[in-house]
Amino acid sequence: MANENATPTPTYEPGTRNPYMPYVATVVEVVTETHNIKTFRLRLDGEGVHEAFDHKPGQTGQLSVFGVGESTFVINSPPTRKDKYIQFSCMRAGEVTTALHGLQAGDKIGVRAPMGNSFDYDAMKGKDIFFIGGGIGMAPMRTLLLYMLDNRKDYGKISLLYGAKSPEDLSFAEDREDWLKRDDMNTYLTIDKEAPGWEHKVGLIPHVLEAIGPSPENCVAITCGPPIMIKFVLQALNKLGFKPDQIVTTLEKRMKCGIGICGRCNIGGKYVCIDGPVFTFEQLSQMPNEL
Amino acid sequence: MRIGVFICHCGSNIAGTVDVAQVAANAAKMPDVAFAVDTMYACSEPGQQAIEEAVKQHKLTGVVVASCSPRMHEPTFRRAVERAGLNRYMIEMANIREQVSWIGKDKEANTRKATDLVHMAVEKLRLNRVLIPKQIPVTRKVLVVGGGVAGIQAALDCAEGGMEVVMVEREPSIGGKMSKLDKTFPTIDCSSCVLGPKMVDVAQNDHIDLFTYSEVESITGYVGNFEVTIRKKAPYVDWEKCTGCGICTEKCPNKKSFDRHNEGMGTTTSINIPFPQAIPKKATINAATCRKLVDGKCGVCAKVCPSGAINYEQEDELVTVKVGAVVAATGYDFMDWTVYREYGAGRYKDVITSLQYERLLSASGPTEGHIKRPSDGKEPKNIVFIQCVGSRDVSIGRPYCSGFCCMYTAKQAILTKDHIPDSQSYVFYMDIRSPGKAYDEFTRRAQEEYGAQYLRGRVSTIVPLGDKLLVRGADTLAGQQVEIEADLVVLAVGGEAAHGAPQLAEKLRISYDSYGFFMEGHVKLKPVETNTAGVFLAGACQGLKDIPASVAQGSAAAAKALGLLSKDTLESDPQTASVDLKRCVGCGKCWNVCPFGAIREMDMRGQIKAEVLEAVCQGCGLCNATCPQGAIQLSHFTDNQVLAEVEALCRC
Amino acid sequence: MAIQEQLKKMILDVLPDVDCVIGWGPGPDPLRGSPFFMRKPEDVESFMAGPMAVQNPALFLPEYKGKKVGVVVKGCDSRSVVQLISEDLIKREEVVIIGFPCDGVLDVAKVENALASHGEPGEITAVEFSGGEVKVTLAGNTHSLKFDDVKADKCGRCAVPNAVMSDFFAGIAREASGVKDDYEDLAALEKMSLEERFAFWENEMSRCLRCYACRNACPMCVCRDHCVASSRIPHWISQADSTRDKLMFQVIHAVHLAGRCTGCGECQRVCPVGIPVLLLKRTLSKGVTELFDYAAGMDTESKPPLLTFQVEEATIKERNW
Amino acid sequence: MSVLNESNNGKELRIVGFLCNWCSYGGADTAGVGRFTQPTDLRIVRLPCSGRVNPLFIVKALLNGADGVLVSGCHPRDCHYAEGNFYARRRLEVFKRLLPTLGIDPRRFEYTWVSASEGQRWQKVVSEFTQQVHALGPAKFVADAPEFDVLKVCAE
Amino acid sequence: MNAQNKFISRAKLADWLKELSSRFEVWAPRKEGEGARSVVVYRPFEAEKGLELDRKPTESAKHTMFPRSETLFNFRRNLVEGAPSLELEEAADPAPRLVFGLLSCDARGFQIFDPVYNGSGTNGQAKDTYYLKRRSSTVLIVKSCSKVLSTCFCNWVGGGPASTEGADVLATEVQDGFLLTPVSERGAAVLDSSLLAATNSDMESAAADSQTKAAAALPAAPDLKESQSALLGKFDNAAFWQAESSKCLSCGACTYLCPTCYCFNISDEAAGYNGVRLRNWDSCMMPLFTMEASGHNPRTPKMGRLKNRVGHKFSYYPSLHGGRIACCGCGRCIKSCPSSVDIRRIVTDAIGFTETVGLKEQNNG
Repeated sequence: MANENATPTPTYEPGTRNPYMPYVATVVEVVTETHNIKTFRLRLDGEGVHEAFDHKPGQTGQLSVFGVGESTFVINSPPTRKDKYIQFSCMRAGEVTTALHGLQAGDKIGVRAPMGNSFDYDAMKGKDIFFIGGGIGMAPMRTLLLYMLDNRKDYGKISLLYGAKSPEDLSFAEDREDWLKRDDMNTYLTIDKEAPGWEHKVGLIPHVLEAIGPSPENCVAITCGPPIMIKFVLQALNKLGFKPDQIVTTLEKRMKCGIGICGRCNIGGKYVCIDGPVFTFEQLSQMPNEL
Repeated sequence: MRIGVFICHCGSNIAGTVDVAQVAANAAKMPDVAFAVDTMYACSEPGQQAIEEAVKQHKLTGVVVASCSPRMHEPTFRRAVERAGLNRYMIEMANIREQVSWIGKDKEANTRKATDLVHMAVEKLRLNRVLIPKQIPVTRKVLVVGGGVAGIQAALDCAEGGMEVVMVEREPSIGGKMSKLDKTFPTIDCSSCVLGPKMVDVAQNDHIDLFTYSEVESITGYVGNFEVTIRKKAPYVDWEKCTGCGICTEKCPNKKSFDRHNEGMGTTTSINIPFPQAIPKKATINAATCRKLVDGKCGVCAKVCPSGAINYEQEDELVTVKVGAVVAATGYDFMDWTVYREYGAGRYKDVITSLQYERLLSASGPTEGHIKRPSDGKEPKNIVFIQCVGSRDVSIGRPYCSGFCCMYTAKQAILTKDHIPDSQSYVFYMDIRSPGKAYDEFTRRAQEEYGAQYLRGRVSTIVPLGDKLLVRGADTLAGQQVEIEADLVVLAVGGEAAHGAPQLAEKLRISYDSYGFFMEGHVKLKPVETNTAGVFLAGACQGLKDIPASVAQGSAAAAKALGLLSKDTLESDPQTASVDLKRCVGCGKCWNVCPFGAIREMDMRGQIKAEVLEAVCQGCGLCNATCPQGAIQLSHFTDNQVLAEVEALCRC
Repeated sequence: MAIQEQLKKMILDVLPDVDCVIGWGPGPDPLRGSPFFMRKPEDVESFMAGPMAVQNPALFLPEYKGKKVGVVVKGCDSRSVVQLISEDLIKREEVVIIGFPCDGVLDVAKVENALASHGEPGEITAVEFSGGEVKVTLAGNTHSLKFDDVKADKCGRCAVPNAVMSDFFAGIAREASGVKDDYEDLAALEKMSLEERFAFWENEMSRCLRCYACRNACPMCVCRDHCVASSRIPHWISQADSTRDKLMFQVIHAVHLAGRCTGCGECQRVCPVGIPVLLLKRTLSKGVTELFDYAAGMDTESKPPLLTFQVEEATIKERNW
Repeated sequence: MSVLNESNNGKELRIVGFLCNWCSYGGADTAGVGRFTQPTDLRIVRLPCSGRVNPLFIVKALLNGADGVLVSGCHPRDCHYAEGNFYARRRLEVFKRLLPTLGIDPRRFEYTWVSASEGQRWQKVVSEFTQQVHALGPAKFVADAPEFDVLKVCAE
Repeated sequence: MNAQNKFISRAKLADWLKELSSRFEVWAPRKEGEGARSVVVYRPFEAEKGLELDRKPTESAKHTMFPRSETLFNFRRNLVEGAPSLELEEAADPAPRLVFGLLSCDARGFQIFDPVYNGSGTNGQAKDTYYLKRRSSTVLIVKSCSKVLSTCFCNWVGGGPASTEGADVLATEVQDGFLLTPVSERGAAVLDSSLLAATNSDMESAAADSQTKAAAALPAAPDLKESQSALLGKFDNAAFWQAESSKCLSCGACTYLCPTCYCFNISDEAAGYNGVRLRNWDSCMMPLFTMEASGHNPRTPKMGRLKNRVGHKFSYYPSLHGGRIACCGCGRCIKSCPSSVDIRRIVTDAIGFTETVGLKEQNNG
């Protein structure tokens, strides 16, 4: 009897990279950003490994604390600034992040990266960019922001609205100082409620955004933050005239394999780990509603 | 994590039977151990300094000390790591002295066991978390339960220290047992002359709010923030109006009421003021015998009362007060001596208790200080005192020594001779226990100066013989049976916890032993604390003791309460249960079993969850063992920590 | 069947007042019934009671907390309802209980086993009950089985054929059989030596798939989505295919049910690989009965014995050291 | 196998003790202070209260290769937390009955009450329990998944 | 394929499998458990424990290729002179395997795995090396079905009782043994044994006859092409999913018995310095499957999970893999479901076909 089998049985080719083996990296520095956010600066071990590492803004990585597990985080340093380290910022929430927060400089960590898609920064060339970040949502945008600042001439007006509950909940203190000082970008900081010594805006991000009122003309809005914030930012942007394909966000899902197999980050047929994390609202509107 | 391990020699206490250097070498191979060393005396000043230095030098984030019991030195090492900049909960101890070196001589086996214990400590420490105490505001007011001498002392000391005090006494007057005593040993001071002024001080102190004829109905809350409901029993007299003039007690037609103050050595009126020095000096109606209250016929007192204070309609009143600390000073009562059928079990009128005898001796007693025996009012000549009636007697379940009977019996023998010079006292005793300043001398005086005849032995039986009592007993020193024809027999009845003490303990959520005495926090080191934070003990409620010891403990409890409430806020022990709200399903099993009511139901966005009141939680972990999904975990003793210790031993 | 019709009428009466009525309906083949959620009057038409009422509908009640639902119960199911109420896991006023006299239910596995020599049981085309017989049509041939031989084990020791508690009861309550539960089901295991029992469990549990049907079919499992089987804090067991961990889970389940298990047997019935997991729970039930004279699910006012205590325990003798 | 240790020639068995901090752990200390010699097999896990002992700790130990487990708390009525040991008593008594079904000799698990002052009693308890476990010999344990072989901690 | 068909008698089967055991780790179905509780499971072949080739296996053969639990790598942490170090060691390559007696639906199940584990999602960038190593070294001898259960529906999804898709050898029961048809090169290679006999035309025709009969016994198959869009169209229809999922217990019996469910979890286990990263089966039916660290869970109610399982098989997967349905119709999820949830019913309900396929007497309420 002939083999009616249409799909040939796949075979293992010796030398195929094992996608589950992480790079071993060394924690170079740990920066405490807020009471529950820390930034980890990592350098991949092994000769030439770190140098050979390449990623695009928006891509993610899986960090391993061996014995505890793996968790997904966005790489929040741009490829243009990776000579010393690559950087991840993690909010303490579950077991892995709690273990991460216990790490010190010198500790070993596992990294599987880069994974997923990236911001379409080439398509954004020549456009105005408006970043809207809330809390830990600043992390994915930082990569793109720094990348754009490092390639400043390629982009139009760059603005950032970054908010958190209180001044203590804002991350990236050093960056913030720099961003505020720069004259090639507009930086707006906001906190939910008045606080002593606060010299910037006060109010919820969507309200502040409406007050600033960026023009949708030739502009891309990039927004990351807690779901509730995204919901109202989206409404505000709609009001301002932004179309769904002008608004970009990143999604978070529970992930394990990171390579589109294990089956938990799918929204219908899309796997956030490989098809995301970056989506436009145009794309999201075409996916099943299961965020 | 970077762990430092310190293996203590404890001189030769540990090093003698444990190869400490080997244990340190083994420890160096354990996970996360960055530094391991053996040290001569870890708890000594240089020992502690070495730990502090190692923490800094090796950037340690946790420390294991293998030495003596953590019950001994855990606080010491916690302070040491805290000085070195670590959280005080980032230390674990391995008990390699009491549980290893001192209980076996096999050095190899001991070294293995010590290594295991260190390994368990390391594995647990790896899961320790920084714990930070919470600050809780406090009510700077103290509740003193019981108005005996211990309670009075505690109240006065607290008030002296500027604290507001609420005193609750269930009898109409404060004064307790001491107010019933005639004289006190070893100085034969007049008891009421000593106590009276203190009672007056209580009444007059602005800081003390006195509730007599009242009981604690319920207590809720926790250290610093108790809420106490007090039941003011109805005396059927408006005490605001009552002047204590005593006319009602003279006119009351029912004079057959049981006289509580006189231990039944006489009768009293249905409305009465318990004794002349009573504080407050107010009349109370005995509802069980008052004719007006029983069958509605009488009302004499209402008629004669010059201030119109009598109110037959009065009802119990509940009052709620907030306090920050509680001093339990509920004293003691006497055991039911009638179990001793051989002593007449209450059938022979002239077999009385020593407290009854005390009332006969007292000038304010029913016989105005003349010793008259109950049966016929005759002055007794031969008086037999029997000691250890309900003390040190395993056969009736009273194995303990009441502690004060030897002394008061000697006192009573002396006073008997003073009152009736031609009397002869006989004292049957087991041992004379008189450790105390001038105590032994006192018992000697009773024998040598006052001629009391001390017979070492127990009385086997008392039988009536005409109008006398034939006391048969043994004189074990002479090795013979003795028989004494006594006019009066006085039993030194042993004490037990005050009636109702266990019920109060339940309300206070403190432990009590099988005799009802309240359990102190630690037998040696926490004699006035209890295991419920903010509840302290004074006087005989904790265990029988004499007046100076009660007074001392009253002062000690006051000092503890003052210390506790000296600040506006309290630090809670962070070794409490905490709920993972993401995992809690609100099934309620935890709050149903919590012995302290420290867990309550709360609503989180429409979902029922458990919530731990950190200040109330005592850290027993019962909830943790009960919660099926392990959503409630006892910090510092989490499931994962215990499992890590088990796995360290068993992984195979 | 008269009772079935009476029940349908009761369900129709109750339906307007509740979110749904949970009972039994047809399943994928004539041998298999299915839990059945009736929301519309026309749904009630397919309702089935009797020997096909296999599943325990009490299982679903906690999901509907906050809504009012009706539930049709066998005697054993009603014990689960009672226990749920007594533990405040559901509210009495939120559940309408409809009882009926139960004559026992079918054990599908027993039927399949009894017919094993006749072919694959999936080919069954009809099942009928009459006069203590089950007539099963398989591959065109009809076979008669004694109902007693193919009814669920628990029915053989059932002392509560009628609902312990009900708002409506169809038909006349069956006289209690007077059967005393002598834990005969444990006998086979008890005959083994300790070593044999140990090997027995190792063997049985090696087959476990970790599907947790046993847990999810248990009406008394309170943790629902937060079982320790998959948590890391606390980390009682790994996710691995480890016989030790799989056995550990069964012990966890049994210990959590000690004094709470009503013995409905669903855990064992649903196991796709036939592991007799009920034995562990039955052992503990036996212990609880002996020690505290307590049976779960008989009284909404009683407290599970392990969630309470007595200062003096009459039946617990301390070991004399 | 217990950790980092060379073989102990089978002389010692693995006995895990769960002791409440207030009474029994104190009792064990008292026994130590009194130099009451005891067998060395027992390793003690200190817990606040016997009520903290989840019976599942005991199963975990027995399935993982402990040869015996001993739980000890304050005497009934003397619980530091008033009621913890009352619950423990019921739970442990019921639990003990599960062991034979699992094929584990119930004599491998005992629970008892020892107060802080009962050093001699503690010595007796430990000695007798250790003897009892030795009489039963090393326990069988359920084989773990082969994936976990790497986790077996053995002699360095 | 030029290789010849062969015949193995039942009497010699065990000997042949023993012979193969020298080259392969041989797996075959056997009976476990007692009486009514007994089940048929795939286990490493042990002659003394017997074979069970008459009853359909209770579980799928999935675990022979995709173990319930497998080591991805070991790790060893350490402190070397106070400085942390870390070594990772990949799990050893699997030994060659041969599975005898799996059903054609089981073999087709692996074909659902194949594209995914071969890196289709990442355009071949990330291939699951563990799966591929096993897949490359495993020989599958499929036993064709002679009987059809009421829960069988392989014909709905493109299969059949004697489908050779994914098989290396097809075994068809004839007379007192099995006719062995090589399907692939490596299948042909295992038929090279002196224990195997040549076939005759009786056997050949009996085999063909049995295969045809079994195929004919299957109920008519509905056209499921519309399931892709129909299920997506029902995505937000809560009432539909609530009704379909009411009786679901949210356990993993369906997914763990399923030959095509391939979800897994990755978790670390450690003791001291040593640890292991494991890949274990997981189930999208489990409540915590998609639970995020924040506590947010996109599929909190069970209907979301059942929707994902059905949706994945009949809509999402087909949309990514040329219309191929990720279900092989073995019916185990129906047969072993504690609550008799019937996936056929859900799909046909979604398409609106229920009445036409004769499932109407069932009621999901």
